[in-house]
Amino acid sequence: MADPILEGRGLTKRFGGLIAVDGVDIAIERGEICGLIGPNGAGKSTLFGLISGVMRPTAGTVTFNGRSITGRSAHDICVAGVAVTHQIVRPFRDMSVVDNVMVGAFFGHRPRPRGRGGARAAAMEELEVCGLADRAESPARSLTLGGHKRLEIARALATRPEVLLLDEVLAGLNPTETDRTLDLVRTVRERGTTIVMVEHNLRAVRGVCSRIVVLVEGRKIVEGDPDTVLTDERVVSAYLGTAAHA
Amino acid sequence: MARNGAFAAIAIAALVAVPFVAPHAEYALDVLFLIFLYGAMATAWNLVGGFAGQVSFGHAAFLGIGAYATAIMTQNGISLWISVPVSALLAGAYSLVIGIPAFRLRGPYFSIATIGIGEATRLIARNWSSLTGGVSGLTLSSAPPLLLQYFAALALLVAAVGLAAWIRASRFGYALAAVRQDTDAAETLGVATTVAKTQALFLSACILGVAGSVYALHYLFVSPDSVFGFSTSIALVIMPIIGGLGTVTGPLIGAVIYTFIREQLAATLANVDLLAFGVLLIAIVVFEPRGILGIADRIRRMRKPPAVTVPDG
Amino acid sequence: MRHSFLALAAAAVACSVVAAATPVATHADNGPTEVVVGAVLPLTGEESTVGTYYKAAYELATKEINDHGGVELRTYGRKIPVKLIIYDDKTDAATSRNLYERLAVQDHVDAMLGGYSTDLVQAQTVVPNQHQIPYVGGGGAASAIYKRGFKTIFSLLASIENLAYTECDFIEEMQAQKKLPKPLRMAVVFENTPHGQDFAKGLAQRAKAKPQSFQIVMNEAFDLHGKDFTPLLQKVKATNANAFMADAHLDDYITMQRQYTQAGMHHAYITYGARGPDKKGRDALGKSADYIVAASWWNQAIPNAAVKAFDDKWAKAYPKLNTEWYSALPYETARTLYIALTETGSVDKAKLVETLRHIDIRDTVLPGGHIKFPADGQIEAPFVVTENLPDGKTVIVYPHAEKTGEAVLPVPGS
Amino acid sequence: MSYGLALIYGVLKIINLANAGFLMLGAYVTWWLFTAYHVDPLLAPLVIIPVFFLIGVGLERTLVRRVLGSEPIISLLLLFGVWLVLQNLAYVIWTGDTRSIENSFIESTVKLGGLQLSIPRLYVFAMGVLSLIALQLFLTRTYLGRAIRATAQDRDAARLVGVDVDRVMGIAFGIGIALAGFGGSLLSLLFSFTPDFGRVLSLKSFCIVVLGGLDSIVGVAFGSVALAIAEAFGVRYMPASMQDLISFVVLVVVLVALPKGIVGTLRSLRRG
Amino acid sequence: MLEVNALAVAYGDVQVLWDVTLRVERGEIVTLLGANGAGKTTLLRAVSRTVPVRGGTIVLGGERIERAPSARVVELGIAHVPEGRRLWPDMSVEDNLLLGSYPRRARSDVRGSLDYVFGLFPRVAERRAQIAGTLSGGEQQMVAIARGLMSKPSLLMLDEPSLGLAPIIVAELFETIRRINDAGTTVLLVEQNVRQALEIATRGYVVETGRVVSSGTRAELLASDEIKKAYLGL
Repeated sequence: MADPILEGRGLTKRFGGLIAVDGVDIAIERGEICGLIGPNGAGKSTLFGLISGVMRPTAGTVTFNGRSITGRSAHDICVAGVAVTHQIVRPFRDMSVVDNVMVGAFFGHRPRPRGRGGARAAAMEELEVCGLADRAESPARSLTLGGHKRLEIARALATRPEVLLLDEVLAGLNPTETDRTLDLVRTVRERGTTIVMVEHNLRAVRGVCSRIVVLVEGRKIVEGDPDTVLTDERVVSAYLGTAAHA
Repeated sequence: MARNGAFAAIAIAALVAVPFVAPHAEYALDVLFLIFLYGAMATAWNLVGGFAGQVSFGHAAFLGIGAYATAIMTQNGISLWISVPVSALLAGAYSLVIGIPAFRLRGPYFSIATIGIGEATRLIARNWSSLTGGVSGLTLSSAPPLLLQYFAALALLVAAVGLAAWIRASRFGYALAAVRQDTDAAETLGVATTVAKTQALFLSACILGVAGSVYALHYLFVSPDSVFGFSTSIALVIMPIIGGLGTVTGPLIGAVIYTFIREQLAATLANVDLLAFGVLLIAIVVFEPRGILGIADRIRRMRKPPAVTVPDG
Repeated sequence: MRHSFLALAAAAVACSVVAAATPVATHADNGPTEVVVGAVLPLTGEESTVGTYYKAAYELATKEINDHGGVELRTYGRKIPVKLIIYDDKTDAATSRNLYERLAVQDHVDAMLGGYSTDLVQAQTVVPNQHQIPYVGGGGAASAIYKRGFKTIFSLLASIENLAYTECDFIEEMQAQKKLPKPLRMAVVFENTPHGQDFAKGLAQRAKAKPQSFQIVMNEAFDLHGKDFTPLLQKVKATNANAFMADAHLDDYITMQRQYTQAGMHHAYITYGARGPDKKGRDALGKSADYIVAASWWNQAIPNAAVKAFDDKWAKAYPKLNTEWYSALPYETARTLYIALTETGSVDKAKLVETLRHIDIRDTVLPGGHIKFPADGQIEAPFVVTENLPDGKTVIVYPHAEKTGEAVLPVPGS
Repeated sequence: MSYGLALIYGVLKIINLANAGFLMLGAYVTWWLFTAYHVDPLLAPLVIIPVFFLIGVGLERTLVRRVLGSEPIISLLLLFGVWLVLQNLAYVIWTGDTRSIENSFIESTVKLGGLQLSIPRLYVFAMGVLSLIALQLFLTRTYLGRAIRATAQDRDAARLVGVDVDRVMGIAFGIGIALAGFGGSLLSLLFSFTPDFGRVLSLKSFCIVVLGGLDSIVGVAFGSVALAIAEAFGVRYMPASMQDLISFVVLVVVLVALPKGIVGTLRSLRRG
Repeated sequence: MLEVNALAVAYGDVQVLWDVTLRVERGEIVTLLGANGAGKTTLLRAVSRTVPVRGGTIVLGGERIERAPSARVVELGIAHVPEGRRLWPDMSVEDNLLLGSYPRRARSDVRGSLDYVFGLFPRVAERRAQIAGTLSGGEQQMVAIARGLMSKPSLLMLDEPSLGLAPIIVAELFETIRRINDAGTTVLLVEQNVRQALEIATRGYVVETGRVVSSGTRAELLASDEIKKAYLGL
């Protein structure tokens, strides 16, 4: 890969005796949608945490646009241009939908929007993209799960990220909502935002990702295009297990 | 928004007019003065405890520093034009000294630490006799005229509430609201949460510093147990919670109720005040955490037909 | 939100207008219909015990006046009844001050009676000074209060420095009788309040003036309402003191003396300032309170007829309250004010202050026998020294005029 | 006392500011039983422990449970309100007079070697140690005790083995309150008290609990020894009027620097 | 012995299970298969009554339990060994086990239960005094299963027992599960190691986004494509 927009090298995270992420090298190409998959406990969310600054790596570096962002605070990294959504939605429950998104617009967005009006305009733009414009004034807590997931995305988009990390945005959604969210992901990519998504729904990953990285027990075992990766025996046995007496 | 502004303007005009309409109502002015002072103090606490959701039980420290700074400077003949802003800044500086370590703690841990900080500050003031006059405190010789005190407190209140109203609608207010509701989510949206909390604490401390100046000039006597006392910190917590945590007018309503119960009822009925506050606090926390404003909101919604009912949970 | 703001503004304006409409009491030419006297006392909270006594004493003195038709004010040519207003400050300094303000600006009192306990008195006295209202107190002994140049403030409570001096005089007498060692090596511990600081100051001055009689081997403050004095007492134990000179509030006195006994400490002389003969302390401490020497503003055992008469009067009015120094002092305080009012002959505040400044009352139950205020307003009455003896007995051992028994010193077993 | 705090925190994950109130109440009930009914203060705990336990369970059922799900600060404020109510009820009922208990036992001392020791102090110390041992035995040797610890460590897992977690939380709160009352009753043998009695002591308890680690009973014993030493040592070098400052400063410093307490920090170092 | 009919479960407004129906017969090992997030864990939690049920019924040995408190379910003979072990980390292994026999029914024969689980897991016997949090992952899993068995269950529900364990240990573990089943305990197994799970299972259900999409005997499932579809989205 010639010029990765985001690159992690030798990323390692230990919690006490447990190694959650173990020396992972990962490079994300500008403009791609990259799927990050692996069975439960593979370390995918931890890897996201290390990249987005929510956790500090025990070892390894993260570079973004050629500059190191290793160990910087989450808000710094967000302002630099890497946004993240949460696996379990975390709306600001007492705020309206548009106010939620305005937080992203106010703080993650460079240059700073002009005042409240500017932030609101920016927020409305993202709500439009995410199909939530008609719910802008509703309290955030009144949304359905699908709505909450899209709110997470709108909020992250309002920070005008170059890279968007989506952590299981499809989990818990019904098929209609899933399709709607996948369309949204494609739209965002078309706007020029690079996307990395942690996902369990492999059918969806297959449909939307141009490349897949597979993590098993904290290590990267394979990466490549979806069809190759998903038929790789190592991946299959990671998912289906190996027969004991095969 | 505009209507809010208009109402505020009418209210301010009315309050400015009171001394001229009723020049002999010294006692009413005195009560209003206290309401203004408490209102400003509660509003200041609310910036941190309500807006940013960091409940502090040690806010009396800032009032005390402001009061002492003003008392000491006034005794040394320094003009109020200098001593009041310096008092505010000293209180603000102290807030940075304690805020930076304390904000490493979250939620209840922060609250417990503030109890310790507040009490430690009081004990230091008691023992640092050369500066604070120790437990005997300091006496000032002459008070500014009541009218001046009245307007100073009114100005402070208007400034504090104005600041709160402005913050609430501003970028900074969004940061604080985000911090209150989900600090981690705020962080990942680019909010420098520790900085925001520290800024809120600084502003809060500065307002309390000025309130301390007004206090010192009104009471003409400052002692560690009066200005740094735990009961002052408790009052600062109670008023905004009664009125409505994290709102602009809530602390003000709380201050009115507090002043009436404390200064009026309690002078003749023994010990009912803190008991009443305790019961109010329990009731509010359990049944309506949004305080009086929340109750008012409920009543209003009960009276009006439910326009938009929001599906919840 | 809008509605509440409106409601708030309306309420504020309404309340001030209502208050403004309250008629200001005006004096017709033939004088007021009543003389308004106000006091703010700690009826609840930490100091409520003494506060309750003060209220009882003020009410007793006022009732006596009113039973005779009121105070005789010659300017108006008649007796005018006294209206006594008492508020509760809950032992809170700011509240105390606010309520005196209320007495001044809302109740338009003609004169004020004082509150109790030093810090409250310190905070509240700025009000009478500001409004130039005569204030006669009997409850704030710290000399700092009266060193502020407040011209309308008078107090019947002699300073704690005086208390220390009286005790030193007594000790010297005992030394002369070889009942106490000379020099007396004093371990001084005092509560960190103006009260305690005055006590320590008084002792220090005597030790400086008469080093052959008094030496201070330890001098340390402790925090009010402490719970564990063991570390402090260990420090005292480590000194070679032969006298334990403490000054404490009732609760600290009880706790400290209990821990003192439990630690098996002994000194030839032991005092807690004014604490000792009071019933609550003796009930709480039992035998541990024996032989404690105290210097008090007053004691019911003072052997004279006036004291006996007061004691009877008090016991009749308040059978449930023992006669304590804090019965007599506030009673005399109120009486002083009423005498001064009669002498002034009107409710003119400036004139009343002038009367108080020169007053000289001879028929008082206070030790020394008369009430007179020096320039700073704080009386210089002598103290009576008492010693607790076994079986709940208390004797006055000093001065000679009031003496009821002989001191048992040094403390047996020391 | 401090154990109660640790227990309540451990099981319910709430910080009990009302502890101060129940500590004070324990002292007052002891005094009241003594003066009104001539009940020996040493026997008062026999009444206090069960009654306070029931009060605790009732409080948990009626109030605390309602706010368990919400932010931790809400429960903190709730219990703060309970404290205000208790303290001021005590002012109304018993006034602010200083109370103390006096009988021959309280005056008694014993000579051991060259040292004169106060019997009530020894008694309180012994009861403190005994209650710690009893609590520890209860928590480690009985099904209910184990269930309490299990609930503290992992509520859901406790549910899965059939523990009635709601009931256990009520019981834990009750025990915490009973211990506070017991502590107050013991301390009434040593100190005089007013309705404000619990405040400083309770802050010291927090300090102890924070020192020891918020949910560790053994840590609490450790913390109380550490604080006692710090105070005794500190007073040698600074005025006694600053004695309480030590615990406040220790409280803040430990909270900020070692949020898991000393025992917790050691434990995680060992695991790490 | 266990019948689940038209079960619906939601967390707040997030519906996780729609109309799930399944049966477990006495003596079987039934396995639930499906990708992460399909709702398998939620199904177990619904049965052990640690998540509220919105609709449908759960019947255990003739008794309706979909509204029963969790303690009642344990009393009736269901042991749920949760995902991630969920031991009490600061308690000893022995205390963990003893608490497993918390239900009254099990308390009469704690000794016998201990002997039984120590026999199954000799390693646990060696570690009985150790603090649970300091055990290795495999040992913790053994303790978790042993704790479940301490309640003398008739139905043992295991949620992802092989998660994070080395292959050798996994093989050993499955062998033990088979032995537990042989001793008369019915097993409901959620397992991502599909191949291994099917090796010991009598029957299985495939769950996808909260619905049962297929079911059958081991042979039927091994032969079908449903599993690959469910897991790999092929």
